Amino acid sequence: MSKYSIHLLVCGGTSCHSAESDVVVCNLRDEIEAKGLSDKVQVITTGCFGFCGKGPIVKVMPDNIIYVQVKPEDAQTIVEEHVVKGRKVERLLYRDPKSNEIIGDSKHMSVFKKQLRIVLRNCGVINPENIDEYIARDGYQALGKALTEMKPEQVIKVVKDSGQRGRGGAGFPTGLKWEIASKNKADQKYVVCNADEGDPGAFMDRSVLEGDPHSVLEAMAICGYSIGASEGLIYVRAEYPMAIHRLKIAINQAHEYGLLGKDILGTGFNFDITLRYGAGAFVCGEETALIHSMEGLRGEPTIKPPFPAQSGYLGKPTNVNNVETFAAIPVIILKGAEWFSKIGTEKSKGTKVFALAGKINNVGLIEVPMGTTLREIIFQIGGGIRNGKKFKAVQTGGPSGGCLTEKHLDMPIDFDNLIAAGSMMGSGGMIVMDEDNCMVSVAKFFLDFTVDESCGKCAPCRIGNKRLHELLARICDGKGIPEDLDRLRNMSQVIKDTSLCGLGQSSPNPVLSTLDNFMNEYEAHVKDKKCPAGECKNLMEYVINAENCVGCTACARVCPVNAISGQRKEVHHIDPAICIKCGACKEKCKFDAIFIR
Amino acid sequence: MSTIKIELRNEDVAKIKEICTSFKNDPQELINVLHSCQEHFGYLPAEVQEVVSGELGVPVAKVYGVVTFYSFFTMTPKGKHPISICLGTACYVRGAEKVLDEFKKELGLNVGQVTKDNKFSLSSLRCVGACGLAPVVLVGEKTYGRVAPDDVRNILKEYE
Amino acid sequence: MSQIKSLADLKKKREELRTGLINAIESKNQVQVKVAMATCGIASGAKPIKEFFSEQLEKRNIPAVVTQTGCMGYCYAEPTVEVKLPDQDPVVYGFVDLKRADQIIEKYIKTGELVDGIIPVNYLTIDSKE
Amino acid sequence: METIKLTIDNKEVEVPNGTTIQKAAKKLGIDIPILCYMELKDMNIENKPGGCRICVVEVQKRRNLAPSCSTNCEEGMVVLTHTPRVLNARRTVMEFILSDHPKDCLVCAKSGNCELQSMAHRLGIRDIPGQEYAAMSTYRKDFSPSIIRDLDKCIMCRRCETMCNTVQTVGALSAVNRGFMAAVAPAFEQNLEFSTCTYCGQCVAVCPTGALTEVNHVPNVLRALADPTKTVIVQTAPAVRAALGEMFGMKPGTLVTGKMVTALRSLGFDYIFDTDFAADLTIMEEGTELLDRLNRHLKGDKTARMPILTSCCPGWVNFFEEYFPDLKEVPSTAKSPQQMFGAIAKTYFADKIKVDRKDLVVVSIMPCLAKKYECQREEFSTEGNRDVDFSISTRELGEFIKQANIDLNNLQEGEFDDPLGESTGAGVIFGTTGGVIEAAVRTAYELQTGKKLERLDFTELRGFEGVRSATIDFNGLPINIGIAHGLGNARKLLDDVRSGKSQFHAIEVMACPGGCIGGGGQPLHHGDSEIIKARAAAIYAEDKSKPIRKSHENPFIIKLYKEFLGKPNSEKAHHLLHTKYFDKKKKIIVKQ
Repeated sequence: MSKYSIHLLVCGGTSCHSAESDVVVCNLRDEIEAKGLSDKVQVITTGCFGFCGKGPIVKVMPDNIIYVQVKPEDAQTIVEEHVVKGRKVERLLYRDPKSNEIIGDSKHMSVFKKQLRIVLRNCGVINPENIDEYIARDGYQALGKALTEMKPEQVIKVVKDSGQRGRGGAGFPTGLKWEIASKNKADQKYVVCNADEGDPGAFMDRSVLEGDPHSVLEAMAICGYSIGASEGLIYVRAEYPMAIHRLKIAINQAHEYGLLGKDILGTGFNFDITLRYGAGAFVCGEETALIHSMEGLRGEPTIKPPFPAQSGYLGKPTNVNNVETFAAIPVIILKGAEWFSKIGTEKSKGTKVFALAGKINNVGLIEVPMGTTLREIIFQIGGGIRNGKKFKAVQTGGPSGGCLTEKHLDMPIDFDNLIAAGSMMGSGGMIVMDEDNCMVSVAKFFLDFTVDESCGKCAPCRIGNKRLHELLARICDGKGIPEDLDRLRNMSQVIKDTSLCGLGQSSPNPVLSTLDNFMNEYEAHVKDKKCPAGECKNLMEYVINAENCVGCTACARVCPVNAISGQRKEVHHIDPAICIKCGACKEKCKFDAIFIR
Repeated sequence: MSTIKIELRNEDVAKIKEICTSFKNDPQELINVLHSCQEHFGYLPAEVQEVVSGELGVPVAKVYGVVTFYSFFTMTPKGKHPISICLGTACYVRGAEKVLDEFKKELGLNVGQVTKDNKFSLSSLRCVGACGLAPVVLVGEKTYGRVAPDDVRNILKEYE
Repeated sequence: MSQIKSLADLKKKREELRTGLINAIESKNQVQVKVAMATCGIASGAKPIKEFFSEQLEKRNIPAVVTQTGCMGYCYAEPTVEVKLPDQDPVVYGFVDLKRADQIIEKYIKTGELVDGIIPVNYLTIDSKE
Repeated sequence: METIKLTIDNKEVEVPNGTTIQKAAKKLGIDIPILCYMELKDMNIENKPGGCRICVVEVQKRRNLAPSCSTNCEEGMVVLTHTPRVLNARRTVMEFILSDHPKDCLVCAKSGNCELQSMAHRLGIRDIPGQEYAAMSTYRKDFSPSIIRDLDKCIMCRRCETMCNTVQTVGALSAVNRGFMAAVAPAFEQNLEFSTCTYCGQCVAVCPTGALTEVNHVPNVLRALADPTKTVIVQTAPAVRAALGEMFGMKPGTLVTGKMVTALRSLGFDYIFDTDFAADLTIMEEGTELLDRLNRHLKGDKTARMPILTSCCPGWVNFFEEYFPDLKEVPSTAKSPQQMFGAIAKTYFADKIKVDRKDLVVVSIMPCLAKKYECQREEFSTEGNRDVDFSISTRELGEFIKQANIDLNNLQEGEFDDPLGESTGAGVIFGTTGGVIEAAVRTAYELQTGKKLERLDFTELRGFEGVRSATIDFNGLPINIGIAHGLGNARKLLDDVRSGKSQFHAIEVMACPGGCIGGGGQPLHHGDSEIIKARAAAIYAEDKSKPIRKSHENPFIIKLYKEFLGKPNSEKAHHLLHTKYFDKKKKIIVKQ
């Protein structure tokens, strides 16, 4: 069909682009034209290959050969050798870092396959509004298998053996949770899906609900069968109308097929699912708060024990799992515990979905096996830092997590390693920050969130976080004193130690982890009254460099507060007492004479 | 505290009762009922809460306690074009605060306020899940992605 | 829709759907276009893209099935569209605006010629053998 | 019962399963400080939000500190209550709480009686770091007829919310807002006046700080006393004498009737009377009404509604007017003793001493905050002149006495004045739950059967269980009696009345747990139900010591009917001593 017999795919991802991949493209095209091959060979720029450390990347199709670190001057060689003569250019081929073997065929390059999609197996593949597409891809087979071939305790055993831990944050073993709920006797039990994904910058659960709602419904029914519950509830954020819409369609379709409702697949098992909407309260991600919210009350957490598995929704045994946890269940049932437990690390099995965002090139939704390193995620899958800036930190676990740094990049990610590093898995938000982000401001931002979202029930969270935020704001304003840093730490530790629920117990993590990892930035704020990242307005000073200033008066004319003085053709001066740091002068100056100190 | 006095018309009361009935007047469904009421009225004035309280048998203080707990519920009407600036982390690190400041300046509003002509209201929200587009601004149903402070004036112009 | 009454029924249904779906597309030599339409996709303008494909493919007499799907994970490149030509591996295009959508139809779908904006697939699936 | 062994501060202790660390520690003599937690033992009242986090302790193998008030003991637990980590946490949390609390302790109504203040003192807080720039959560103040709310002082202990909702089922208060601005308030943060509040005052009774206090009417009383044109008379409710002593360091349950009379005389009241007298009068009216309805009922008169409900308690009256307006014909029409007293004082007594009612000021001393509202009800005044001008609480009286430099401990016992100061033991027991109905039985029995009662102590009607019932044999006629204290308990009985299931002939309701002795105007019990029980014991002791213990034998009551009222339930009695009730179900009112 195509008139071209050879395609040269050149990575146009941001990182490759900054390594002159655009010049590579031009040179390749010139070369092809020169050789008179324009009607046979086509050069295409693509999105990121996720191999930014080795960019620019050129892939030759249909040979499936990948060249790495291609320089503009290599274009000629590639065309002459490979395109014309059909010979691989050995020196540009990728070598396996372990065996040093040359790997030509990109299909065998594990580096391209950092991701493994279990939870996201159907996302972006099937039409979420059509149950048939789900069934065609083994949908509801796991439920069928559980109901007809397994006893409830066998289902629980498979989940236990798989080693899966809850993806909502704390990482409690899923199978154990089910077992506890199954052992508590009651006339009615409930299965609850926590879809109140509240971490700012996290959208894993939304994507699953929007892309593969049936996987969650199927898993809830399996859970219901194993613990002895006939009712399921999904607590979903009202801010997710699309997810709600698709869930409603999915529930209806499952009902029409008899995959929900009475006597499912002729086994006598009944299971129904209803939706409950959240209404914008982050704390409702905490399971006791979530249950109160579902009961029509303020979403305030209560002290555990009793755990929901003992006394949850309406006082009945209730099993609460989050979306991602559920979505993997059908695969675990179908493929077996052994298959699943082979993936991941010793104590954290399977894969984890992350929402990659912030100052990173490939913002997106990714799923990697547990044990993948931050470096692989950020610099390969994520395509590195935007605009070629320097990586500074990555925040995992949302407002409850911590900021990890350069030194954590090669740490395999799993539940325990993250906690040991002062952060947590959380639901899987991953926000990348670069050198322009002031870490004190970042900590302040997260506290701002916590202060907003604290339910107000317990004193340390209600008042303590407010005080933390105030102190951080003072430090950012340049009003901090060195003793404040000790106070910050003490307050943080006490809030962590005394708060009622997970929100307060983890809210100081951003402060503690930045104190641990970026003490120098804090000290710069309180001692030198400087913000190294240049983000804190009150700590910036606009200064005129006498060597560059020609006295053109442009800056003085644009200054809205007349802070700049100086005669024409003489060096100007900015009065820091008047300056409001609007930056207008710096923008106006044609001689690069104004800088920020 | 700011309460706006409105007169409920008979059909309004009937509508609230209908909503409550559709949830079987079950107090457990209070939040779902409030969602439906807010969808219908645009906000939840005191009078609506009073009727809901009566129908569900939940003390009105408790209804108000719930309304003020959840940020999704509001007791003040929104403007014709409600503007929401996402302040989720992804948007924040990409400069959403500066965008918000620009809106505040252009409209002369603080978060939670409505312009005198009821045209615009300003609010912030936490993550709409469109982090790939950060910073994100919503005007009504429409999403604006990768908004810079300089874009603010143009966005507002669309609604003039 | 009729109820599925047993696991055997469910398995039968799966097989019917698999062959049915594949046959429907293959036999008519149809092009399959999937538009990622999760919230971020829609926010980036996926809806008009989907409409464009539906309308234009029909208008240009190209037998095709245009469907929506969930998030493909490439948020930075929204709107994203996956195009599968008969007998070929699917190709994902990112940053699809109306202009690129037109190119995709005119070049890739009509002639098989690749278009800028391809997103290399970078993950394994549960069925991958490693 | 299953028991559990654990060690606290290296001491071993064995406790029943389900015991909290706090209580187990108490067994060992370890007094872990508690702030938000409150329990009224044997009254089924517990407030346990686990919110203040002052009571945290270290439990080995736990990551975080555990709140001892709400963490149950577990086998083999190792608890430490005063490690440096615990002490630092407790102090820091206290500093947090204080940083969001006004510092006007010197002039706060709760000063000296404030649990937060005591806690700050106990923890040795000397400084609140960063308070100079700490933002405070501030709210609008609310002055209702009975209660002042100053939410700036709210520490979110949730005790008032528990009392108002779980115990009283009034639902006027709820936690509102979120986070730093969270507080407990009525709907729309309106004034209590526009809420379903019954002014029972239980929120005030349990508030650990100055967030909820009573409206102070002492200045009005002082002004009246200073006015030479006014004759000022005072009536004291039965529960006051059993609690006032606590404010002067006396043991709970010390009766101070005589000293109180002397103190009131020193304060300058012209006549010192007793609400107990009016209680006897109430029994005459209410008892007669009961018998009338009962006998009509027994004859098959369908218009005679059973049961009859007592109506002495203004909080209770407010409650059924709000929640059970459809039953407003069921309670006795008899006014409360306070209002009967006022009505008689401003007619019969005013005539007797030849003072115009406008120049006669009636002050009541009440254990109650709802009485402040009750005396302001329109139906209880004549041409704008109230029957009872001012009602002050036991607490206010205590403060008043102190301000007048009177040392209650060293006063001589005084006697009430005649004619409205003479009372029987039946009048005294009005102050405790079960007392009104016991007093009514003593009289009704004799009036109905014409026989003399052998035994006056109806112990089957006494006690602290929330809902009690007993059948009294009226010489072969079994009379079923129900008793409820606490409005939540009352609601249960009322629901039965509404649905027609109730088998009672008479029901006594008192709004406050324990009855008036546990009233919202009493000296604060700080969560110790033993105090309330001691007051009850004192009341029964006073009853026992009275020479006359049946209302209808009170010679001044007999005289009053002879000279003035005629017969119980006569037309004149109806006019002066009975009232009617209103449908006060809240309509949709929103005031700016």
